[in-house]
Amino acid sequence: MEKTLERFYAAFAALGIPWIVPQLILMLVVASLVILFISVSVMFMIWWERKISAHIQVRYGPMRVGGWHGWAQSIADGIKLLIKEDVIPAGADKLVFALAPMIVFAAALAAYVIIPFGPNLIVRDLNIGVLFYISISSLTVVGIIMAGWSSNNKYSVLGALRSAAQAVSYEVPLVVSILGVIMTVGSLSMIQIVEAQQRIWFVIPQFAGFLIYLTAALAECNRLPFDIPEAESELVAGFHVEYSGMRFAIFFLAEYANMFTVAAIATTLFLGGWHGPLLPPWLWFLIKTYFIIFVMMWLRWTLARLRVDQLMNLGWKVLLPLAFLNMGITGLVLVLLG
Amino acid sequence: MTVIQVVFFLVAAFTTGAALLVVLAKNIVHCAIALVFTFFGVAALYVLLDAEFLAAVQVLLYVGGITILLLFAIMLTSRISARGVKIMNEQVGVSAVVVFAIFALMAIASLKGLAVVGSPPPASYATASLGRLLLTTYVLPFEAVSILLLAAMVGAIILARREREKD
Amino acid sequence: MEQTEIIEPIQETMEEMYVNMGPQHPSTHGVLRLMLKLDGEVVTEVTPYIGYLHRCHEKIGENRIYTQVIPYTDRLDYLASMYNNFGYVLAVERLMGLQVPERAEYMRVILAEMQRIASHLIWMGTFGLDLGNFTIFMYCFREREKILDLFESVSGQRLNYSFYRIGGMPLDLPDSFLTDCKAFLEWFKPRLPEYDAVMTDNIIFQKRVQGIGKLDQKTAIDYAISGPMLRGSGIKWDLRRNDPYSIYDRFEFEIPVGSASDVWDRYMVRRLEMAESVKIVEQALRDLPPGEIMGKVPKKLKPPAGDIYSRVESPRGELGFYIASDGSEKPYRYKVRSPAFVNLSVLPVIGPGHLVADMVAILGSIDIVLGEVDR
Amino acid sequence: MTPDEIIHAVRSQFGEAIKASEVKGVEARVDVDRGKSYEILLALKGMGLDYLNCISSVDRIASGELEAVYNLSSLNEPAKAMVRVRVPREDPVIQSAVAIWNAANWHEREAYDLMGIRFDGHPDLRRILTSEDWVGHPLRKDYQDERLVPYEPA
Repeated sequence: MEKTLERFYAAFAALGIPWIVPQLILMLVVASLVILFISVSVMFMIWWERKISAHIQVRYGPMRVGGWHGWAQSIADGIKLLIKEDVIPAGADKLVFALAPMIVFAAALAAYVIIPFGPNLIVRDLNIGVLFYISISSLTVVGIIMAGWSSNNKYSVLGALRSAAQAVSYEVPLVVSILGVIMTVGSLSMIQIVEAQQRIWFVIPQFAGFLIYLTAALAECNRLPFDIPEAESELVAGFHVEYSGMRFAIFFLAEYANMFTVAAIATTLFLGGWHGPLLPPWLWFLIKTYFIIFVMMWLRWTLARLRVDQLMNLGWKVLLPLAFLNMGITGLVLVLLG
Repeated sequence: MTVIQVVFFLVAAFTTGAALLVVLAKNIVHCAIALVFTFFGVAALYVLLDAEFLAAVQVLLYVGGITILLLFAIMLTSRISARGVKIMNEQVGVSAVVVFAIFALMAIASLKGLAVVGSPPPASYATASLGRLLLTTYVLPFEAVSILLLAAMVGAIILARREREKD
Repeated sequence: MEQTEIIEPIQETMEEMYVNMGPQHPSTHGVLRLMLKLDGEVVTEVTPYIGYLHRCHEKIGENRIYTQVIPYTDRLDYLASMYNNFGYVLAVERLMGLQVPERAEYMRVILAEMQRIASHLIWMGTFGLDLGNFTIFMYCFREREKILDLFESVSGQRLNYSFYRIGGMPLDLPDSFLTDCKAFLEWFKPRLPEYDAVMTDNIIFQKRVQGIGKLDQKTAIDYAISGPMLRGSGIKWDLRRNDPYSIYDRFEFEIPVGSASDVWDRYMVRRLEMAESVKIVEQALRDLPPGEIMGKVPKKLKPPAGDIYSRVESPRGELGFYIASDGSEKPYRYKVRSPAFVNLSVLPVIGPGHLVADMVAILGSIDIVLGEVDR
Repeated sequence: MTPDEIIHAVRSQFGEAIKASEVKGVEARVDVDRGKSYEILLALKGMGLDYLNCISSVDRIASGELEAVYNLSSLNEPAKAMVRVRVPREDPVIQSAVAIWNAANWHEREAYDLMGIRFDGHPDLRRILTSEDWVGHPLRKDYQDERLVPYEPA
């Protein structure tokens, strides 16, 4: 890997092209790969979700497009969304309206920088690792508020405000819940966190943290039972009620991309990342991640939606104290064990 | 010009442009959104300075917290967001003088290479060493600031509660 | 001075916002418009605007002969068409003093109670949708489909049956009906605990519906609330028992009532009523006598001059028909007292003070069908 | 109370205002004068008929009158009552019963909307089923609408 890169740079240097050109090319290639991965993975997840929900609800789900169990349904839907008319509501703030899905998607995309798919399969092992994800995911909220406000629709403003309140409240228990892991490892770096789990996955010593993280993560992703920002029976669809076609597709893409990120981080922090016998590391990582995604889907199709005040109570009065308790106990144990 | 310099100028231009938009935009929501970009640009500058932790905290607190609160406040008072905001008022002259004075001070300071902060920065900004410093060498100021923030928070809650009781 | 007026002083209280819920909204179960006055997310005032489906059903009725009205009654509460037929033919029979053969009475009760189960199933499913539980919807529709299959085998229709006739029933039950219906009931009974597992016992669902939309007994009577809503408020009042019509006095069944008068109680009343309906159908199937299905009815129906108010317990409450006859072939005046119309009128009382999300649950618990509200 | 007792009580209390009375099964039927309709309904409620089932409106065009029919019952006993009030078509005003039962609210709005009976003292007498700008009262026998095609049986 290293050698190929060096040869790649050397080839350009020999031609007298400045060093920045191969680097830019490399960046573009990596970014394209990530986008490609996101698109394929999201399409698969959407199809999967439809199949899972269908089987939970004693139906079949998509069965036609593409032949085998409608595997191409998401592709067909994606194409349909892309060729739809681009509608911007008359009273909307056009610039902000157009910018909002881009910001949401950019935040979702940026989070992939730190996901360790395998020992060498990481875009950049940042020093600040997990913290990077936490900070970049707060950008999503800005995008959602922009979308809600610029649509010039009361339902979308309500949805955006709910979403912001929810994301801000649940970020706190989310961060505190993973502190236990970080304290144990003594590093924020994703690679180091995974390597520290060679012998035992953190889900065992940090089970409480894992549960709190999963709950808060569901809320971060705006999924049932925490899909209050989108609650279709109350707010019709929340912040993206005015979006259609391509722009809607981007929101949708970002939503599922976020879901993957959240699950991937859970895998890294609690489920031992790429560790596992026999199969190649990247496969192990994907299996664990998709398992968590499956759990999230399972919950979605089984539970009812919380009310907005219950959601806040759960976040501040239950999850946060529990997370702090978990952190305190972890610290105590670490000190006692030396 | 090195790559870093190119990137620096791009980021600086972006940040300054966004900052100008904050004060010049007619619509207050646009101002707030521009503020998000300004903070983000500043975070990028931190990254260029190898202060990754600071950058992450900048985004987390300023983008994810403070501007969201700002936007919240703006949206809950719908009458502001609907109408345009006058950018200039009679204090233009005074503020211009003050702003120029501050700018001159900072420009001179940075041109002369004066270290504004007393000691030279530590070699590594790695998060671990930063944390260690905060809890050893700088523990007193750190705790003092924490208590200050706590007091401010308690005060804010009490003020908000009292107003509600009046209703 | 002009320059300081950048922003007008903001009022101390937060501004109130008006939000139109509907006429196109997924939770209004049709084209109902609710004008919500919101303080933040708390509803301070609810004003229902109805009539989007108004077709002057009663005027149509006045221009049809008595038999021809039956198909129109199907379209009132289109989720319980059998019951609308039942209520209407019963009113005309009472006005004319007609006798209905035994077998027809049993058939009526069987179909009507099956219809009640189907209607409550739809309600349960859509109520789940309102609260974000999608799976229960599919479960309920699976069972309802089977009931519709049975109805189709009887009447040839799946939704608007027009199957009751003044004085009896038009067709006898098909040969397979008895076994099919029994098989369905056997299959359906274990499904009820399944709903409990998905909905009733779910702690999130319970927290969502308990303690909201309280309707005390005094208000309920003042607003003439009927059906499961009234029973949810703890009043043991069921026309099948308290003002028996047809042959309901021959069956044994419980009348479930609530105690906390909230949305949860209304939910539980309907959930338990399904089991009671199963009991009634089982008894009726057991006792179903052979014989005639159509009574002695004159060729031309001309009720004597006079008027009558006749009521039945439809799945939604007291379904009343006021018919004034002038001795001709057509009703002189024909008025429907639809339960959903009356029950909806209490929404401005029980709605305010709740969050928007609770509004959805409260509206769902009223169980409106706009075809009946708007007529 | 049995229907006979109800009729007896109402007759002794209001006398002249009761134009006609009849007993049908458990139902007491009284035709009352419109000037006293409110008081009679209030008295009936006092007798335990506290549940207002329905208010129907009938166009008695032959005698040039409109009729409002109140159906009352009780949740404690089988007794029922039907109160009929006739008003001239030129001046179709009845005292509103909303002060007695809130249930009367929407029924009266409906009667006003479709039949044109005005209820004096109603807190919010607006059209309810037809649109706000509708002209006329569709359930009246002489209502004309060019869009309304008369039905002719074959």
